[in-house]
Formats: sequence, structure tokens, C-alpha cells
Amino acid sequence: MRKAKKILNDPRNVVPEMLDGLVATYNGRVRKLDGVNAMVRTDIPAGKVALLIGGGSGHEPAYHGFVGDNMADGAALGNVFAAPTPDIVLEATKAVHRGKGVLYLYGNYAGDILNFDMAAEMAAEEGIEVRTLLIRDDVASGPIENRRGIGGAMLAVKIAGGAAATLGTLAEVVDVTSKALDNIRSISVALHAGSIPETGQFTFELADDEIEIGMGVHGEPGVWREKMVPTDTLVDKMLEFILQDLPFKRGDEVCVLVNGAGSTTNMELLIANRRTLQVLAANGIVVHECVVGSLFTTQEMAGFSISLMRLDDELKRYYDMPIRSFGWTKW
Amino acid sequence: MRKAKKILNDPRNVVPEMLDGLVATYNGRVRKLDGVNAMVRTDIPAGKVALLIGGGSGHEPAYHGFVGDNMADGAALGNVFAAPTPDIVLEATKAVHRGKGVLYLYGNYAGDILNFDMAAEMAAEEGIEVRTLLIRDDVASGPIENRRGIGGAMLAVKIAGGAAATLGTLAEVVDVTSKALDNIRSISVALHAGSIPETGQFTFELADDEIEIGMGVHGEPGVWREKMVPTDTLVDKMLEFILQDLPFKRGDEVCVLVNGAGSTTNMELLIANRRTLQVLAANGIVVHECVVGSLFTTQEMAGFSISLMRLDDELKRYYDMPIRSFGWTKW
Amino acid sequence: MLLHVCQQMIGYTDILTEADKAIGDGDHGIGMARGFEAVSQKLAAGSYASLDQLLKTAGMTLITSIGGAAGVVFGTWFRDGAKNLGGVTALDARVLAAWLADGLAAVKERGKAKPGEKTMVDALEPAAVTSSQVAAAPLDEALAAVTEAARTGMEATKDMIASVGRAKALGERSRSHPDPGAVSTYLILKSMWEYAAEVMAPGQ
Amino acid sequence: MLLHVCQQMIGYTDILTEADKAIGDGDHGIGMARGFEAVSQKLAAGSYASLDQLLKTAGMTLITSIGGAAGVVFGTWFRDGAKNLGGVTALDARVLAAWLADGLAAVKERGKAKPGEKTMVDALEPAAVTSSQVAAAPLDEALAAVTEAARTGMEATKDMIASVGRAKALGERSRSHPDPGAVSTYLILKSMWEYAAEVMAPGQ
Ligand SMILES: Nc1ncnc2c1ncn2[C@@H]1O[C@H](COP(=O)(O)OP(=O)(O)O)[C@@H](O)[C@H]1O
Ligand SMILES: Nc1ncnc2c1ncn2[C@@H]1O[C@H](COP(=O)(O)OP(=O)(O)O)[C@@H](O)[C@H]1O
Ligand SMILES: [Mg+2]
Ligand SMILES: [Mg+2]
Ligand SMILES: [Mg+2]
Ligand SMILES: [Mg+2]
Repeated sequence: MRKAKKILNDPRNVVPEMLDGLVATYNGRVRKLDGVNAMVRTDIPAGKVALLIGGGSGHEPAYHGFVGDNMADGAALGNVFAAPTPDIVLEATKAVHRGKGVLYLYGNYAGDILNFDMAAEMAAEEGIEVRTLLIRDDVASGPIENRRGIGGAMLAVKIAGGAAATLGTLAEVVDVTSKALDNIRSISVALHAGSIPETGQFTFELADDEIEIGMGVHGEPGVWREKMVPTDTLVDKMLEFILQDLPFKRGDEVCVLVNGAGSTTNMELLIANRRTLQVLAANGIVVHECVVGSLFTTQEMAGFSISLMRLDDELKRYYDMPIRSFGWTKW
Repeated sequence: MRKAKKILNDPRNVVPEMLDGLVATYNGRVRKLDGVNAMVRTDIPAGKVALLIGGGSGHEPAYHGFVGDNMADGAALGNVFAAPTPDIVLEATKAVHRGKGVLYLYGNYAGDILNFDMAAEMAAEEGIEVRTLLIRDDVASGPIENRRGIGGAMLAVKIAGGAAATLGTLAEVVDVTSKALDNIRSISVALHAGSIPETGQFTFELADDEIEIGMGVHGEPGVWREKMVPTDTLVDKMLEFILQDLPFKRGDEVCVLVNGAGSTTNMELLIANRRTLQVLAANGIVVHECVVGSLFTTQEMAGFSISLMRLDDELKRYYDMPIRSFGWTKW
Repeated sequence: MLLHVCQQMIGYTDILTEADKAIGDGDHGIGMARGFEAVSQKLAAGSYASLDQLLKTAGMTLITSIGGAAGVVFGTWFRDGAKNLGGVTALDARVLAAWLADGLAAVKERGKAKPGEKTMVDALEPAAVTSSQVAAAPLDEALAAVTEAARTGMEATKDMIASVGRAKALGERSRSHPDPGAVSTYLILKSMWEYAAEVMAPGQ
Repeated sequence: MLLHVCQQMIGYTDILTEADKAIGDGDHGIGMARGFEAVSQKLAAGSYASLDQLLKTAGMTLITSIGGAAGVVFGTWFRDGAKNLGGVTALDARVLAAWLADGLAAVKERGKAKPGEKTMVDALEPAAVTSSQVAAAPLDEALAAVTEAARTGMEATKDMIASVGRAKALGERSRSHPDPGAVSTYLILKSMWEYAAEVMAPGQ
């Protein structure tokens, strides 16, 4: 079976090696914690509510690439596609805590929940208040409690980061972030799988002429498989799911994220963005800003997701804040 | 023969459709010119020296994704891998000109030279002063006059953009940009080819276990082909070429760009960045800043390039300027 | 004995990778290998006065080295299963029964998975039940019965639809494949039995 | 006649793609197709009083529609080749010779390519030379000779090493493959000859 072709050193060391390379791009604004795969900002102000994100590696720049100014204060990294262990999360929690409590924000996956919860219990024993919010933006994965976190997660992190940099209490940050999460919807399409460095194997198989709408970032099944279709036909279908789910209504204001899965070209993403904006305009939905890029990837997986976040004045204020991180910089 | 798997509409319309999607990400700060595949800033100040970049499409975000604040004032887009025609370049030239002349900055490819030169002649007839600088950063492509423009091009555009935003005359901008070009060196490695949307065919073949150092973005041959090697071994070899070429000396200060060809993962790039910094440190070369990302791609090509730009105080001043563009934002 | 389990589980990497590829994300094999590799290093590093210390250390090591869902789940079994083992120094069928019973309870408490939801619980629960019934038997006989119970439970997961964990997402598609964690549970017990039968028993 | 050339060249897309894939970046075929498609649309749009107007329009259209190196090169041949054709209305061997001679000169002036550097010049030059020798012959005979000269020149590029243009980079690797632009040059002239022989001649 075809194996992935990659340039790596020992595949068992990809996470710490990648982390070194990532921290270096921050010019001292972020540091790696000794002994564990976690990174935190070096300039977290005293008395700041802390935002900790994390999950399995292999989705770069998500999540760890979103640590930075007005973004997350720290990230806990697991191995590729595996949740970080409780000790990593705990160390990161202690490192970002500034006396005002810590918000855990991550995708709704069993492994992540088991590990972050165990860490939260340990943190509580050390007197650190932790609140947890799960990202569940993928409309293709059933009832809300089952929904997975995909590309829209980056919009949630941006709002949470802005709120955590601005508001004085954990409870307020939780409220704003919850509102953002309630207003984010995403849907994805997959063309081919990404691979796990340690096994060199792809996480799923898809025929050369097939795509799957709603497929998860690890190959979790979507809504349906079909033959290749043109961008416009595909985007129209994808948006149908999103628009009716919230539902988004005429006059709503949104920001848009068209996110690449890894090896999908900017050209394809930009053409998908063009159609997305046409459809939103036709539905009388006002676009505040659109972002196009590969922010939440799955190694060399091909495909993309479309995310919408409905904005009100409060969310817009946090969305408009400048940010500086490896994965997303805005001013 | 294996064909590329992509989501597109009519492949003959990829450039204008992509351009629509790209312009939309600028929130009004950039507009498309009517009738030709060119885009220009909407807020070019009167009396500003203009910077025009361009080339074939398919390398997104290069070149057109680097139009923006303190970057290029406009870009002329050709079809995929084909230089823009003289009329496109001329229209873009007229649209960016503010009475102080226009600098053409693009990669050293026969097609681009033929078309930009013809446009420069037409512009001269209309009384617009044009100066041309070719990007030739690829050390693997022989004597300087033959060298191709690859990833390091983005560093040149950054300096030129800063200079054009700051300096009063075209001659001064040319001087600063020339200095940058003289101090940039790059080398690439290819793992597999990108494809042309209109033919669906890959531009070259490389065995599953082979890589080619120095291979050009369109499959132009490099220095040598070999079996897969670990990141550290590969980066050491690549840097050997660059370091001895300028040569870079102990105590030199540089900025670093590790650039992905398209489908190479951030994980691989970050691990390559880690090794790059280790080697530079071992050689006593000071790193001012390192940038890691897929800024100059060739569709879904796999591989990466390493670029170094030697800095002096003047170049550092322009490098440090904040920029805002689709492909690269910094503050 | 635990060292033997570690070696065996590392050897099963590919089998577990395949199992997780079929209904999950394909990382279960390397995760378990990573975990038991770490445990064997811990064992090599220090000596342990009592069995519960050994199991607690092993459990905590699994939790901090595997990651994903399996780390917490299997680590909790090993660690919390030992919480009532006082200072026992030797493993016998009674100790085994207590370890499995308390481990199962802790895993269910932590993971909220019920039997029939296609998780390792579907292998661990029958193993614990059987173990309590053969608590008076010699260790190797007890482990033989417990291993068989785990195998049967593991086989039964083939007909289940995952409703918990990463594989949950696969719903119908997960049918006819065994649950990777259930496979691991069976293989861990099988390795213990092998050791008891081939290495310990002869010596007794 | 030009319309026939357009149809033919569009039909040759795959041949030219393959030729450019071998030693270039593989876009020559779609580029020429795009260019001659645009020319045929221009022709359909308006009628032209004189031949030089027709050729200048076609040349400018190639320049503004093909892109890459070929756009400027082939467009320059068509457009600048016609600069001394005054207001001639019909194509004969003498006009053909002037068009090829002036076109060749303009292409060399613009592209700085010398014969032997593996470009379309290596097909266009022998065609121009031959054309001046048969300037008194009937058009179809002249085109037969000119086409044969272009074919020979094109064949000769197989033994050359590219030192100009995109293919230059391939150096040694470009050997044994013909130059795609030279192939196009031969095919353009061949299409003109076909038309002269099959459509015009009978009519005369
Ligand atoms: N809530 C849970 N309770 C018990 N076991 C679980 C639970 N969630 C997952 N598991 C077990 O973990 C196994 C998956 O482990 P692994 O693949 O290593 O982690 P991940 O699912 O995060 O990739 C499943 O096969 C299942 O047996
Ligand atoms: N300087 C030049 N003078 C004459 N012909 C040239 C020159 N450069 C390129 N060509 C011709 O152009 C052809 C390549 O055309 P094409 O592939 O369409 O453009 P590109 O090389 O930009 O991809 C070459 O085969 C060669 O015949
Ligand atoms: Mg996993
Ligand atoms: Mg080309
Ligand atoms: Mg798994
Ligand atoms: Mg070409």
C-alpha cells in the first residue's frame, strides 16, 4: 500500500523537534516548557485570565500555532492525532496561570476530554480554577453533543484570546467564548487522507474520483460520498448544511473561514471562497471579513472546510483585535 | 498516468476566479482591474514610487498574494506557470503609477522577461519610467545570470515594498532592492511535482524513494538526485550550498525563510527550520528572524526551500516594517 | 511478569494499528507500544517493594506516555485497580480479581462507557466477572479462564456499533471490526497468562 | 487559410503539451491553443481589408492571449513579419518570403536567441531562407518547400542543448527531444501548406 513520502528525522521525535522549530519563529515571545511538549507565552501579564488550548499534533498550525498576542497563552501538545497526556496539560496550566483561572478550549474528542479532565482535577487540587469549553463546530457529525471540532475552532480561539486579553474574570471570558461557540458552524470535504509519520500510513482510503462531504479530520465518516464535482456545486451543497443548521438569516453578519486540510492549493481555496461569498450575498448575509488559508490541517490531507461565525457587536469587537501568532497574524 | 485530484470549476477560468477570491480577502484594500488579470492597492498614495510584481499563476500566495501595505502596489498575473502578457503588465503599470516611476520586480524566467520588457517599452511610450530588477536567488541554477527566482523572492519583495513605501525616488528604491537581491540566497529540494489544472498532469516524475536537491519550481533540474534522507542530513547539505555561495561568514546577521512547495506539511518545515537554526548557530551566523510557511508554492508540489538574506542596518530597517498582505502579514 | 507483558504489547503494534485504522485513527498500536516501552524502562530503573506500588507506577506511566483515550483508560485500569491491594507482594488469583474489579470500576467511572458501547470495557468486564469466580484457583488456571473471557468479550465487540470514543464517529461503519482497546485488553491478559503458565508455574 | 491554421494548432494541443513536458513546463500546448482560439474569434468578429492588417491583428492577439515566452515570440513573428507588407491583399510566395524574413529578424531582435540554441528560431530561420529561394514559385509549391525546411530544422533541435528560455535550465536533459516552439513553427507552416494545396490550389 502506498506510503507517505516525507522528509523527517526519527518519526518518534517529530513533536519535540517540531516544537523547537515552532518556538523559534516567535523570536522569544513564546517558550517551550522543560520536559513536556507544551509551549507558553513569555509575556503573560500578571492578573490575566489564561487561555490554554491543545490537542493532538499533526494539525499544524492548529492548535499550538495559535499561541500568541491576543490569542492563546499556551498550548499542550499530544503525539500525532493523540490527545496530550494529563501531566503535559497540568504543567502548561501551571505555567499560564496568573491567579485568575484558566480556560481550557479544545475540540470535542474522547481522548482530549479524558486527558484534559484528569488534568483539570489535578489543577483543582493545586488550587487553580479551570473551566472547560468544547469546540463542536462540525455540523456533519450529528447532534450537538457529538459534534467534532474542525476549522471553525480557529475562530473560537481568536474570540477567546481577545476576551481573555480584555476581560477581568474567567466567568466573563467563558461567557463570551460560549457565545462565539454557539455561533460558529463548519462543514468539510475530503479528497484524500493525511498520514501518521510513525506508521507512514494514510488514515483512510478514498477512490481517485470520490470525495466525502463532512468527513472528519481523522477520517471520521461524513454525510455522503460522491463523485468529483465542480467547486461551485460543492460549495453550494456545503453551505446548505451550514446555513440551515444555525440557521443563518438574511441580514446576519458573519466572518468566513475557508480552511485547507493540508495539500489543497490556495488556488482551490480562493475559488471556493469566491463561491462562498456569492452564495452568502445571494442569501442576504453580510460578510464582515473572510479568511482563506490552511489553519487547521491534517498532515498532507486534501480537502477543505468552510466555517461561518455569526457576529454581534461584542463578538465583532474581539474578532477585530490584532493578533500575532505562527498560524494567524492580523492587524 | 496518475492525474491530479482537485476541486475546481472550468480549469480555463482558474485565474480570474482565483483572483476574485483573493481580492475579497483584502476587505477593499485591493481591487481587480477590469478586463485583465491584475490587482492593485486601492490606497496608493500620490507621489509614491510604485512596486509592481507578477508572473505565472499557480504559485499562490506568490506573487499576487504579496500585494498590500508596505508590500507591492500591484501584481500582473499570467496563466498557470505562464508569464503575464504585456497588455496585463501595462494596465497594471498605469494603475499603480503615481508619477514617480514603477519598479518591476520578478523572477528570472525567459517568458517573464520577454513580456515585462515589451510592457516596459509600451509604458515608456506613455511617459512612465520603468526600472526592472530580476530575482535570481536559486544557487542551484548555475552562474548568476542563469539563476531562477524561488522562495527568496518573498524576502526581496518585502524589502522592495518597505523601500518603495519610504523612499522618494525610483533610483533609491532600486538601490535598496538591488542590495537585498545581492544578499539573498536560496536552495530547494523536491519530493514530488505539482500539476497544471488545465491538463491535470504533473510537471515532472520523481521515484517514490527519490528527492532532487536544487530542482526548480517547474521541474527544472537541480544539483543532484538521491534517495530519501533524514531532515538533518538534507538541511546540512542544502545549507552547505548557500553558505559557501555568498559566502556567509561568522558574525553575519541574516533572516531565514523556510518555504514549503505546497503539500509539504508545516511539521516537516518546522523540523527543517530547527535544523537550519542549529547549523547557522554552529557557523556563528546570527539569526534576526526566521519565517516558516508556504509562501511560494507550485500547486501541490512537495518539497521546500531554505532562503537566507544577509542584513545590514538599512535592510533590517525595511525588513522590520509591518506588512499586511494575503501571503504574509507581520507587525 | 509485567516486563513480559510490555515486550508482548510492543510486539503487537501492527495488529493494533490495523485494528484502529479499521474503526479509528490508526494510532492505537504506536500509542500502546510507546506506553509499554515507557513502563519497561520505569521497571528497569527502580525496584518495587509491593505489587500495588508497581501497578500504580505502571498505570501512571501509561497515563503520561500513551496519550489519546487509551492512555487514561488503560492507565486508570492499572493504577486505580491497585488501590485496594494494600502492600501485597505477590500476584495470585485473589489479587488478580481485586485488581480487575477495581480497575473496571475506575475505568467506567472515568470514561462513562457502558458495556455494549464497543470499548475495552466490553473485554475488561467479562474478565473481571470471571476472575471473581476463579479467585481460589491457581494463578495460571485463573488467568487462562480470565483471558478466554476477555477474548470472548473482544470478539463480541465486532457486532457492536461504537458509541463512545474516536470510533463512535464511525457508527455503522465500525460494525464487524473488533474494538482496538478490547483487543489490547485481551492481549494484555493473554500475555500475563503465558507468563504465569510458561515461566512461573513450572517454577512452583 | 489562417482559420485553418487556428483549427489545426488547437488540434495539436496534446502533441505540444507532451513536447513541452519533456523539456519545459508543459504549458506550451494549452498556450498555443489559447492563442489560436483567440485569433479565430478575432477573425470571426471582423473582416480585414489587407493581409498585413490581418497578420498584425493575429500577432497582437497571440501576444495578448498566449503568455509565457511563446506569446511574445510567435506574436512577434506574425505581427512584425507583416510590417513591410504594405496593403497587399493576397498571399503569394513573395509575400510569404517577406513575412518570414521580417518575422525572423524581429523574433531574433526581441528574444536574442541565436540559431543552435534550441528555440523556434531553428525552425523559422531555415524556413525563411528557403522561402526567399522559392519566392517565384506558386504558393503551394513554395509552402511545400518551406514546410520541409522547417521540419528539418525542427528535427535538428533534437541534437541541441537548450540555452535559452525555460528549457534552458534542462541543459543536457533537453537533448534528444525537439524544441516545442520549433514543433509549433513547423506545424503552423504545415497547416498553411495543407490549406494552399488542398483548398486554394484546386480552386485556382
Ligand atoms: N470513554 C471510554 N471508555 C473506555 N474506553 C475507551 C473510551 N474511549 C476510548 N476508549 C478505548 O480507547 C480505544 C482507542 O484508543 P486510541 O486509539 O489509542 O485513542 P484515540 O481514540 O484517542 O485515538 C478504543 O478502542 C476504546 O477501547
Ligand atoms: N528567447 C527566445 N527566442 C525565441 N524563442 C523562444 C525564446 N524563449 C522561448 N522560446 C520559445 O518558446 C517555447 C516555449 O514556449 P512556452 O512553453 O509556451 O513558454 P514558457 O517557456 O514560458 O513555458 C520554446 O520551445 C522556444 O521555442
Ligand atoms: Mg488518536
Ligand atoms: Mg510556462
Ligand atoms: Mg486511535
Ligand atoms: Mg512551457
